[in-house]
Amino acid sequence: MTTDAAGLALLSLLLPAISFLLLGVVAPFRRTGRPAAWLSILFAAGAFGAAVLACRAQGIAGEPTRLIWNWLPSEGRALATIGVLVDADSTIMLVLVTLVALLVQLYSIGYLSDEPATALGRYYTYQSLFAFSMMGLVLSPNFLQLFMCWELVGLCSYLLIGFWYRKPEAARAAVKAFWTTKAGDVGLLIGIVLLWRQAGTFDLTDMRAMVESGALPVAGLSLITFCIYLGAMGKSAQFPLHVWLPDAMEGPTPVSALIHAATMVTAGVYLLHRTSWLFALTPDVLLIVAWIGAFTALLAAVLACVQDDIKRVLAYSTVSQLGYMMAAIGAGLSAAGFFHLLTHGVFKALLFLGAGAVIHGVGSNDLSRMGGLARKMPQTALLFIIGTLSLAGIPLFGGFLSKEEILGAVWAHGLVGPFILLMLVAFLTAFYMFRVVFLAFFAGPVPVSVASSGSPAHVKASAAHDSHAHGHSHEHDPPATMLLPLWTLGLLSLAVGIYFTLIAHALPVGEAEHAIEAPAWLTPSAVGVAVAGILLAWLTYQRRAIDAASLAGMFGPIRSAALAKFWIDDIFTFTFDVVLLGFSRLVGWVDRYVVDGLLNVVSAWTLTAGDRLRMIQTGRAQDYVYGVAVGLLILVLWMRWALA
Amino acid sequence: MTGFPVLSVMTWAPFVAALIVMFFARHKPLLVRWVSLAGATVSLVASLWVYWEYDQAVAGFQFHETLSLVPQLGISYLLAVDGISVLMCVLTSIIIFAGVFASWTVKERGQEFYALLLLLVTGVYGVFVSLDLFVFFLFYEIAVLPMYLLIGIWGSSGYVQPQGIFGWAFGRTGVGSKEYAAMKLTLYLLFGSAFILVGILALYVAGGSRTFSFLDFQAMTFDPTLQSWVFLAFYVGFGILAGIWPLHTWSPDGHASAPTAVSMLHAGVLMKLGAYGVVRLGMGLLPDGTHQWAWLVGGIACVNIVYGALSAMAQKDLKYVIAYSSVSHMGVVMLGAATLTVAGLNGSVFQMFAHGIMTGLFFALVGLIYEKTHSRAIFTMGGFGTMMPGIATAFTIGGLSSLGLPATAGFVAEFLTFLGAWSSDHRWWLFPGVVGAFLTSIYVLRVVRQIFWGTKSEDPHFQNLPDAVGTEWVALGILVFVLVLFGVAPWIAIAPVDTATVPLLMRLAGR
Amino acid sequence: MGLAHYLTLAATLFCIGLFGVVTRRNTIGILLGIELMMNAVNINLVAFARFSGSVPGMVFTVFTICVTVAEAALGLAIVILLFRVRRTVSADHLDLLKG
Amino acid sequence: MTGEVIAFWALSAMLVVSAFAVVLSPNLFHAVLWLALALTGTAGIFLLLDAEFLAAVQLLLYAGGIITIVVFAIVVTERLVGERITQTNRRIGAAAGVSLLLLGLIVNTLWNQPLATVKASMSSADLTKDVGESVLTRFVLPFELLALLMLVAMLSAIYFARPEE
Repeated sequence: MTTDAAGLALLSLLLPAISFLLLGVVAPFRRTGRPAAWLSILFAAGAFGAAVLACRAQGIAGEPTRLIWNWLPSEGRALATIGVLVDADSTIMLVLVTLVALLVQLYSIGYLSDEPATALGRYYTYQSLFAFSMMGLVLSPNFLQLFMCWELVGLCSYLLIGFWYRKPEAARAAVKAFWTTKAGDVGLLIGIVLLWRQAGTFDLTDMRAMVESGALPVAGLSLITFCIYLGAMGKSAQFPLHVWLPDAMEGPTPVSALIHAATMVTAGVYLLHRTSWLFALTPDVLLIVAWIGAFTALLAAVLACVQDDIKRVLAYSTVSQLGYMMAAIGAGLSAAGFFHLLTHGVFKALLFLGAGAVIHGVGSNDLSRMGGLARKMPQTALLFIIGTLSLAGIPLFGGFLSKEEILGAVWAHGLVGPFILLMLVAFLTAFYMFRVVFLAFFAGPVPVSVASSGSPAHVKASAAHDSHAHGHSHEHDPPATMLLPLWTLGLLSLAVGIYFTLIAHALPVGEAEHAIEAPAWLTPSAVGVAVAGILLAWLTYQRRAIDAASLAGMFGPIRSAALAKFWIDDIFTFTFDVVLLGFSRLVGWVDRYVVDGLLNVVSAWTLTAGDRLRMIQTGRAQDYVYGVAVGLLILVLWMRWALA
Repeated sequence: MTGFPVLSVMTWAPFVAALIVMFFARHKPLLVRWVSLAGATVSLVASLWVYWEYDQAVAGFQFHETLSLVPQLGISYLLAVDGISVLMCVLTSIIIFAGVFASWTVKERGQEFYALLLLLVTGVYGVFVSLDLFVFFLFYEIAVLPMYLLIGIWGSSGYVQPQGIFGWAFGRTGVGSKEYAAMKLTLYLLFGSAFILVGILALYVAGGSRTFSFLDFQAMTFDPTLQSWVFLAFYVGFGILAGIWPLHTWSPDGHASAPTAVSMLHAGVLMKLGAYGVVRLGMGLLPDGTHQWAWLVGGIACVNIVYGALSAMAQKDLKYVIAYSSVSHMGVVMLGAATLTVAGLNGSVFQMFAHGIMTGLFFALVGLIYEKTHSRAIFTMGGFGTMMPGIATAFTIGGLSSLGLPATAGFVAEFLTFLGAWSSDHRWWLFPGVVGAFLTSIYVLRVVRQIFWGTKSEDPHFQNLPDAVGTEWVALGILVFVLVLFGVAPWIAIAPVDTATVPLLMRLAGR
Repeated sequence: MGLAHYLTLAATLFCIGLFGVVTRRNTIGILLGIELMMNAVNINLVAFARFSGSVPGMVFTVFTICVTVAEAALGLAIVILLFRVRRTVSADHLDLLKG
Repeated sequence: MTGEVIAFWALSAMLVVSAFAVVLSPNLFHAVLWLALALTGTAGIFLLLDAEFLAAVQLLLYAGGIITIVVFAIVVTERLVGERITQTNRRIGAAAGVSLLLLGLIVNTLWNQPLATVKASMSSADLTKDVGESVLTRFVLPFELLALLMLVAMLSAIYFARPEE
């Protein structure tokens, strides 16, 4: 039974790999564009099917199974292995990954219909590679494979953000994403190396057995888990390494949906969930995780409130939700974080794809160019609102229970500070998401004097939006290839929400004994703040009962700070441009002009000494005779003395 | 034991090809290339055959060939390979095979160019397979000397603005010209080989002046004081070739001035000779010396890694970036060796291989880019990705390997080295190593972004540039394939290497 | 008259000749100095031969005299050639013996 | 006995004086004449050493041959015989010092050695005959080579000094 699950998971893993190889190596086929795309989709569908079957075979209670092969032999043993580790968590995650990957690939056919064939082929090559890497990460039985896939998804992220590589901003964002996550990966790498030294293995199963039997030395473990957390911090965009995620929106929107919302960015959360038994040994690190998570959630939520780019709002909301998940893990209930990861994966992908449909229609990311779209693209609007309600944590929708669980866990763990922060975030989340909903789909933008968007073009555009005067837009619901994924995700989101709100009332995954004794007031108050947020957004942006400008004025300093992204990007830019590049220039200069300079000085001295010595060579035979005479004299003198 | 002298065939095939090229191919450029290719192919086949037939269960030195040369002095022609040299021979074969293709377009004096190139390769093979230290040294010199002509004649010159307190010396020595680079490289390496010769002779004398055989020396135990300074002599001598700081400055100038195939061979293979020498002679013969100086080797290696990466970041010339990245990566090689752990040493040898391939790829690419754009100034380029997607892809893969991305050979090497570093007596070595990998990601991707991404350069010279064509693809394809293959399936390299490193380290531990 | 007397005489002549070779400015003058030195050598050879009673010493003197003459003839030919080419016989101007 | 002593000292004095004149005479032509005198004196010394044949060779080759050639060379190179250019260069003092020091050392060495004071008795009375025999028997090969050398020297001298085309 379980071996079946492992075999199916392996099959699921290999399908995108084959697709990648086919597309990557057979360049003429890749350049055909659409056929290549459909091939990739076909393999993704196969992977999804296999994943679902694997998940069913494994079930929730099935014994974890490993299929591993020797990868790095050393001293007659396997220093490292590769393979798949199949258990409830990994199969569920696998289903999510394959599902979103499949839907996004399908969606991209429509979204990228204008791209040239070669670019489309390239896009699907990257997509296949990403699917493979992400699944490898999910299924990895050891830290090494996990790290390898971790890096590979980072690579795919880099490549896909830079898909429109001719755009300087995209090129910038791509390397920024790579470097920032790589900085975290440095920590992860160190952590893995240290852990290997401590445990003698990379294998998760073996290591877990060691932890449970108490064989793993705890001394120094805090450093290790903190290093591992650094990796998660980079990948899952935790403060202060969150700066790359908003910029990553330069990539195509389906990419944002897949990589920067549903799957890759959650890898950090998944990693911490996967190794929660290890982190449990180091509560001090968990405390850091919780606080940073909660802080990140709040920071990102504040930032999301001032964005005018629809994708950036979603990006910050992703950061914020990742903070939520991290807080749950920090509170010791990683299952809640994982659960939120799953639901978030679904509804955030929905939101991004919905936003993609809007962008595709309007031809712009800018909220001020949208408005009243609900009439023109009703299906999109409906689905987007489902996603928004899920995100806001309204009962009957996807995010409700997972969010409750997190809040409950944090409260139960006695983390009052983070709890307050998270409640605040819940309010802000509802507010900024409904700000988007109202601005984009209903009322239209605030016509005047919002400090940041005062340009005449914007005003004109917003004033004229009713008459379809602006742009080349075709503002209607997208074609079927795009709508189908949207509906799938929307219904799934709704189904999950209804199931868990009305039927299950509990976590589907993880240890059942982790029953959270959440206080009774929690649910009403959480829903209450969310509703308050929605109300505020409605009053401000729909009814215009509250002037947006004066609302903004109330938070003057915070607002201007948020518009400057709290100067975090500036600090990074400064560190990079001035400190790092400056230092490197210094080193380069020292190498050329001091280290090498010294060598040249030695060389120059040799040349000069040669020139001086050459003076003796007058070229006149007489002088040489004189030299011979002097030499003879010295010889005779020496003989006299030596022989005396 | 006896039988077909495959190692000799592998070693001398390029030499024979060089002779044929020199004497029978005058004014026939295409024949020159085909003969060279044939020579390289014979070596490639022979080295792959050796790899295939190498018995991993038996381990140790295999494929012995013995021929007494000067019995009075104990000099003999003694060839054999172990797991490390097998891999190095394969590396050499791949690089020269690709190098022949990469120099297909050499126009000026092609005949002499190929002859010298092949002569050099014979020297490289000889070093990897010789067990007689005298012959080893002869081959070593053969490998070093043709470089002078290759750079001096076919190289390219640049300009370096004299600055700083030592600026006066720059004009005097002609910094920037290819003649300067060739002379600097040759003098530096010969300076190093003097140390090596002294070390070898010291061992010879201490061993009773009867034999130059590595195997005989291995059976002896030398006085610790002797070991100490002989190890140092080997370290400095070979280390110069391996680009150890601060004796590395020949490398950027030399590699930047050298023609494509020469850079490929030099950075790809010759620098490995240095590291190989330290491992084979230093660690293999002088256990006490190794233990005594491991801290120095590792410490300098850490400087190399970080310093090389930072220097690379500061460069504006594409070739210099690659050359400094070599300095940085050779630091990883030396670091792995200095850890004196199985993982570290495996990583070191693997990095020799990985870096050889990746830097060969890089120099081949830089050569192509230069050929098409006639420029190496990074910051004047931009947006080439549209015009040369193939080159861009290969460059990106090379860069990813360089920064240690998994599924490329660079990752396995660096990771093993890091494991070794943390297991060694000097744990802090891990951190410079990891930081170096991070810095590498910065300068490599910065270069990729500048050259291939972004808006297209307005420069009229940079319009309608062609992508790689014909033979160029062969060189790129081989190198990319090997790079990825060894990253995905590292066991094919690690398994034989392990058979050599484990006994070596056991000998070291049991001194 | 012992051997030492003859040798001393020869040494004196030799040193005078050396002085001439080093100080003369005219190339022909240098040749004259060389002739003096060769002469001193010949005296040495003959004296040694005579005082040790060996005939080969004498024979060698014959040889050296011949060689000296050949050298002188050639040297003067070179001087004449030099004069033709450079229009001078001053040794100070003949400084091509350097790298 | 006394005749030899007187002759030796007289010849020595003549040689030294004429040698000095050779190197110091400002007129090159005079110097050549002084050299002729010195070479003749040397022939006298040879006679004192019972080498009559050598004395004859000395007179014929040197005093006859060389002096003629040198005079010829001077005539060719110095259009005005006895032209007054400075004949000595700036190194005169140092050269004198070196020469004197060298002489002193040699003399000092010589007189500290146990050197023969009486001439050895020759095996036969006729030294010239002995020399002739040796040259044509034991040293015949060097002798022939010498002949060759002379020929080469002659030819090259003619070649060098040939008229310009």
